[in-house]
Amino acid sequence: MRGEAGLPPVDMSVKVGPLALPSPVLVGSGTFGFGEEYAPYCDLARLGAIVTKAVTLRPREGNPGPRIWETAAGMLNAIGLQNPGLERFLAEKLPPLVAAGHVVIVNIAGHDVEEYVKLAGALDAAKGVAAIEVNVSCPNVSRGGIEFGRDPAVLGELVRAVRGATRLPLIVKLSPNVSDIVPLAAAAMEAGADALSLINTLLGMAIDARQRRPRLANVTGGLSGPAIKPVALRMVWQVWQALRPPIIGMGGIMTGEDAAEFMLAGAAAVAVGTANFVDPTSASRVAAELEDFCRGQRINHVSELTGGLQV
Amino acid sequence: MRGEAGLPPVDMSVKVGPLALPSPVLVGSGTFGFGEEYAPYCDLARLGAIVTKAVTLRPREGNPGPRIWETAAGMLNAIGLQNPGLERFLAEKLPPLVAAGHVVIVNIAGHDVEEYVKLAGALDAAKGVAAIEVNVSCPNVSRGGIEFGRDPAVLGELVRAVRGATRLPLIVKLSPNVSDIVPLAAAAMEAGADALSLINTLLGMAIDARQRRPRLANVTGGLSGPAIKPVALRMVWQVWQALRPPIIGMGGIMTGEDAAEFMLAGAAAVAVGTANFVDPTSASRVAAELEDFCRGQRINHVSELTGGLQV
Amino acid sequence: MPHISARLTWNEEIGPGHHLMAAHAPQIAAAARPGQFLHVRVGPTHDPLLRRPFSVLRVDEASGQVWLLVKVVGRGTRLLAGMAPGAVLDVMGPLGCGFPEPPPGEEVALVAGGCGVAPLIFWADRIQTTFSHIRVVSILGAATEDVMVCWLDLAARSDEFYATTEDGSAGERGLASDALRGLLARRNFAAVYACGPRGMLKVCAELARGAGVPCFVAVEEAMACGVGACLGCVVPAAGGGYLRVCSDGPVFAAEALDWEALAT
Amino acid sequence: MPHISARLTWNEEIGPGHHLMAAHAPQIAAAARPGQFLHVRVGPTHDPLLRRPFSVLRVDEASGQVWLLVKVVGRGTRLLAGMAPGAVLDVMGPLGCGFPEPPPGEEVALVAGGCGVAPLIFWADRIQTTFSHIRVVSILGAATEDVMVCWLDLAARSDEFYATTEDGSAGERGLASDALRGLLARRNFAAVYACGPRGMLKVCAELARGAGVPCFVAVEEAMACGVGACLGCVVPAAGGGYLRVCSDGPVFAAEALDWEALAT
Ligand SMILES: Cc1cc2nc3c(=O)[nH]c(=O)nc-3n(C[C@H](O)[C@H](O)[C@H](O)COP(=O)(O)OP(=O)(O)OC[C@H]3O[C@@H](n4cnc5c(N)ncnc54)[C@H](O)[C@@H]3O)c2cc1C
Ligand SMILES: Cc1cc2nc3c(=O)[nH]c(=O)nc-3n(C[C@H](O)[C@H](O)[C@H](O)COP(=O)(O)OP(=O)(O)OC[C@H]3O[C@@H](n4cnc5c(N)ncnc54)[C@H](O)[C@@H]3O)c2cc1C
Ligand SMILES: Cc1cc2nc3c(=O)[nH]c(=O)nc-3n(C[C@H](O)[C@H](O)[C@H](O)COP(=O)(O)O)c2cc1C
Ligand SMILES: Cc1cc2nc3c(=O)[nH]c(=O)nc-3n(C[C@H](O)[C@H](O)[C@H](O)COP(=O)(O)O)c2cc1C
Ligand code: FES
Ligand code: FES
Repeated sequence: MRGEAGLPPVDMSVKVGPLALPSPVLVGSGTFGFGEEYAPYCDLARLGAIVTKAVTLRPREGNPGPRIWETAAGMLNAIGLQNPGLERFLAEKLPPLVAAGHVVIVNIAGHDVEEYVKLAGALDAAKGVAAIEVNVSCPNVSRGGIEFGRDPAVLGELVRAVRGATRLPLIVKLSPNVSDIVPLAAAAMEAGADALSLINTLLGMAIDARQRRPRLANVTGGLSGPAIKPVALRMVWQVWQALRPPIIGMGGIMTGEDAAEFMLAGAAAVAVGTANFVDPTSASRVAAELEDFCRGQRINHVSELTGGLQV
Repeated sequence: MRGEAGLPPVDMSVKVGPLALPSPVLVGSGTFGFGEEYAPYCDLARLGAIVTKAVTLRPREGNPGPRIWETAAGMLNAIGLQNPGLERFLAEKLPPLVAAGHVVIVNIAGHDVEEYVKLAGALDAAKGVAAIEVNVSCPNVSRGGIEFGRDPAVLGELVRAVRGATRLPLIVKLSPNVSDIVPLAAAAMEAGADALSLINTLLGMAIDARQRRPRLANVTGGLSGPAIKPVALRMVWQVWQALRPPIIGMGGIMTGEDAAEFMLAGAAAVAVGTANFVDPTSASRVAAELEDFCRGQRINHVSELTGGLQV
Repeated sequence: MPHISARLTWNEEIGPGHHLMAAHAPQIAAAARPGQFLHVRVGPTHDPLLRRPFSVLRVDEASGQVWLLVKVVGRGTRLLAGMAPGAVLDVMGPLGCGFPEPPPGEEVALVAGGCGVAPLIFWADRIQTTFSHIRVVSILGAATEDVMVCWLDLAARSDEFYATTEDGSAGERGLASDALRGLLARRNFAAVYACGPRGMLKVCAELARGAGVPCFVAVEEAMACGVGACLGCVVPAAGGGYLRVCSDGPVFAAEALDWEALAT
Repeated sequence: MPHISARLTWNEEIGPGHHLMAAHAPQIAAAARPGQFLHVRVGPTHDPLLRRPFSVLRVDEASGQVWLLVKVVGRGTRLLAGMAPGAVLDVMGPLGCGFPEPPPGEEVALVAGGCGVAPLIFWADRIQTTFSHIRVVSILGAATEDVMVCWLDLAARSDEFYATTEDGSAGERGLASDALRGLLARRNFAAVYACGPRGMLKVCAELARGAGVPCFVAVEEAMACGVGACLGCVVPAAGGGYLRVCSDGPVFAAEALDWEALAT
């Protein structure tokens, strides 16, 4: 239906807190590398922003393999934050993205508050970073983020510290592995977050019954993909109902209609993650399909969808 | 491979705490009615026990429709504990099951501790109840079990009270919608539970983007099926690692090999839930496949699988 | 209510997105009654997970064939409609209760909306063979002519046949329920049997009640088990509480349902 | 590295559970180099979710066809092997790096285990056409004769061909690596190229190192993206850290890998 005669164009620009984006469709951290791998397949110009793989202060090797395993309508991953580290990120990965004109959101992860603060400070000083996404939920590194994301007080402390280190828009990416997501969302917002990303992966596990061994060398891993969409939608809706914060929704988005569902539940923008692996054109396709969806529904501005669920 | 010449028979009997069962394969509460509907399809004699739909003190109408919605490799349900109530259960539903010689585990749910205690007391006095499964996690009834299952202290209080009301084996069925399942498992066991059922459904949601309405009249519902298997396996394994309690594992079991995976992760028995809807022979088929699996792996007693994962 | 593998023998697109399909399933062909449904797996993997219910359109006991009408509305029906003859279907059925025997009287009205025509073809056929003293007056409503499928099958089994389309492209312009209204005013039906969208069913139920004629409706609701175990497929009952479409229905006496609650 | 829809033109079970398949994909046929792979969707729904990687066995630039050898090991390969000619495949590729050019010398050894024969057929073909001064000495190992598939395709493109089976049902009794051991003792290969199970690759790498011959191995690991973005498909690198099979490989110089860590 795109370009159908007589129908007005859809305004796809959105605001996620202080962050103005040309499109509500982003990519999920860790599912799009640093952008370069998908450039041959996906029209990056259609994306609201490119969210990088988690960057840590020092380079990380990541976990041994096997690191991934397919599950029913989903996949487990235990990459273990493999990344070249802050220095090489700033020198090698960031400049080409900025030069190409992309909005770049940098996902960061650390072992302790100090590391997060250093990362945020360095990115604040760098050229071309549009926002920082704080990963407080990566379930794969034993001393990693997961504790931050499970306790409102601990989370608040972290976010307050990072907030003090940067004037960039601050997005906090929450873990879904909690009893109640709302107090964590509230703690992050009160501590100065500008927006929330919901959700990171669910902690899961797979077993090779014949070998009697876990499928992942790390034993457990993060579950993503269509399998988790119902949980992700529920959390976005719960947080939206309680707090009305700016939300970037994600978890199993495969189509433009999936994206619309997240926006109706309360998301201001969405991210396409695992879908990129299934169809390398996913991110731009979802953006195009969302635009078509709006056109079909006589919606002039995509942001009208946000929180539009009738309950 | 069943009945392959020269291979010894597999002993399928298991003990789940004090409960001796002829087979480790049960059915998930609420997915098998009160047994009668599946009798034409499924060889009930192959099952370790029939776990009933939740019984409440008074009859419950349940939630308005739509009550179910299919999701990727899963389904949402918000049945809302529809059941005929304790009295009619004892008069009409229990006797035929007992007469047919089945091991019957009765799943109970209540609004408050007192209701659970009354239910447990009445079942203790009834003939033919093999065990009670306490549902502390049904996410569908606003004043229902969910609070019990989220706080170790509250859960402990409930289990202690129910423990005082019956000498029957007591199984506590935990909710997966928690930050850490281990303290809840520990609280239930310390309060006198004989075994744990893991897991109930994950809280989820689905949206009709075109109508801008939730797919379920209840807005949210419980996610079950293959989609949640990785989460369920992980929780069984975490609880087994920490406490080594008798566990009935469930969540997306579709095949005998799935059942073996749960047992390797630590389950003494398993329950087949959503699979019954997909294939009405599932429960007995899973039992047969599990037996075949054991035979193929040269396992003489199925309980050798329990906790056999090599990490 | 067997659970069987049935080989697909026919798959023909008889209107845009409407497929007439047949499967070789002698047990089902022998057992099925009009109004009952089959519960069909639409793919070999865990996605889509659940079965899909379809009314029996017709059986051919001699050849052991069962016919279905499948309208493509989502991914399950798309997968099913894409299967080629020779493919093996995993089918449960026949399930549910069928249409109740016609009460004493001379003629009955059958009102079909869209795909709702399927069970009424089977019912018209059965009335003609088993209750041959009863005249069948059928109404088939569709949005437009090109999605008015199987009308000939219904007409051939009816003593009188009326068609309506919303745009007037075939038959009378209007709704099937408009045609029923007209007929009820002039005729004395022993019963009205209706299958179609809920809005249509509600109007039919109201009209029949107004005319003092017993009315039976075949209702649709999303299903999981199909056998009454999961309590997923309920519709509100007149006296309060809920009825299961799969096993208390799919055919209900109109007065058994709470139409107020159902419509929302 | 296009992402295209390719029509399946051939699907033949050439051994138990082994399917020779061809698809019409002129861009891929023109671009593919030996050792590269295609990343293929095996179903239209969300289950199975991820693509499956398969080596290019052969291309026919004239007809625009690409050939694959698919061994059924799980549900993805079962679905793929069940597709009929005419079906449309969603394919990414060619992906990854291919085999590196042979170093100066007179002959090279190609060692294939089971399905590992696929990329080596393509490589043998390319060596014969592009590096025609080099003699190709091939070894194909399989468990038994009936799963020794495509041996003729490899033999026809080799100057010398040896077969081994574990049970001696065809060729020499033993492993492909046993045959390589014998040849390395007598001959002076410019390089060894190996594709097959990890255990076999490890032995080949050790033997080649012992003989001072460069060795290149094509490695398998479960993949998600196939393009280097997800970091899911890694193998341990010799100097520490990890290499991506999909984009740093699937062909690696044996000395680039940490065989100690890989074998576990
Ligand atoms: C008793 C009965 C008889 C039926 N007879 C016919 C028939 O003869 N011909 C025909 O074309 N259709 C019939 N239907 C409707 C048919 O079952 C649905 O159109 C079909 O399930 C839609 O599946 P989908 O995956 O294409 O749609 P989706 O919308 O993708 O389905 C999503 C989920 O909703 C359920 N669902 C969606 N629409 C309906 C519906 N109208 N009724 C029940 N479940 C629904 C699906 O089963 C599935 O679980 C009947 C339904 C019932 C209950
Ligand atoms: C570069 C490369 C080239 C390959 N070439 C061929 C070939 O020419 N012919 C052939 O038959 N097979 C080949 N394979 C192996 C083939 O990809 C797997 O057999 C296939 O993915 C198994 O899928 P499944 O669903 O049937 O098995 P399942 O075991 O059900 O798969 C489960 C998951 O594990 C992955 N997986 C399982 N085994 C392997 C494996 N050996 N390698 C990679 N992923 C695996 C699957 O992709 C899937 O994600 C190749 C693998 C790689 C990495
Ligand atoms: C392979 C992989 C790697 C990921 N790496 C990161 C990461 O580095 N930082 C982060 O915050 N989230 C990471 N995620 C989580 C995704 O960004 C996203 O939150 C999650 O996968 C849910 O979305 P999806 O279902 O669309 O994939 C990763 C996910 C996958 C599958
Ligand atoms: C329709 C439906 C109804 C259920 N009703 C109950 C219930 O009454 N009591 C209970 O403890 N669990 C109930 N459950 C949860 C199941 O027993 C089981 O724990 C869960 O579905 C996970 O297993 P599965 O993925 O195999 O279905 C229900 C699940 C479904 C799908
Ligand atoms: S579909 Fe399960 S009760 Fe009707
Ligand atoms: S498969 Fe994603 S990096 Fe190789």
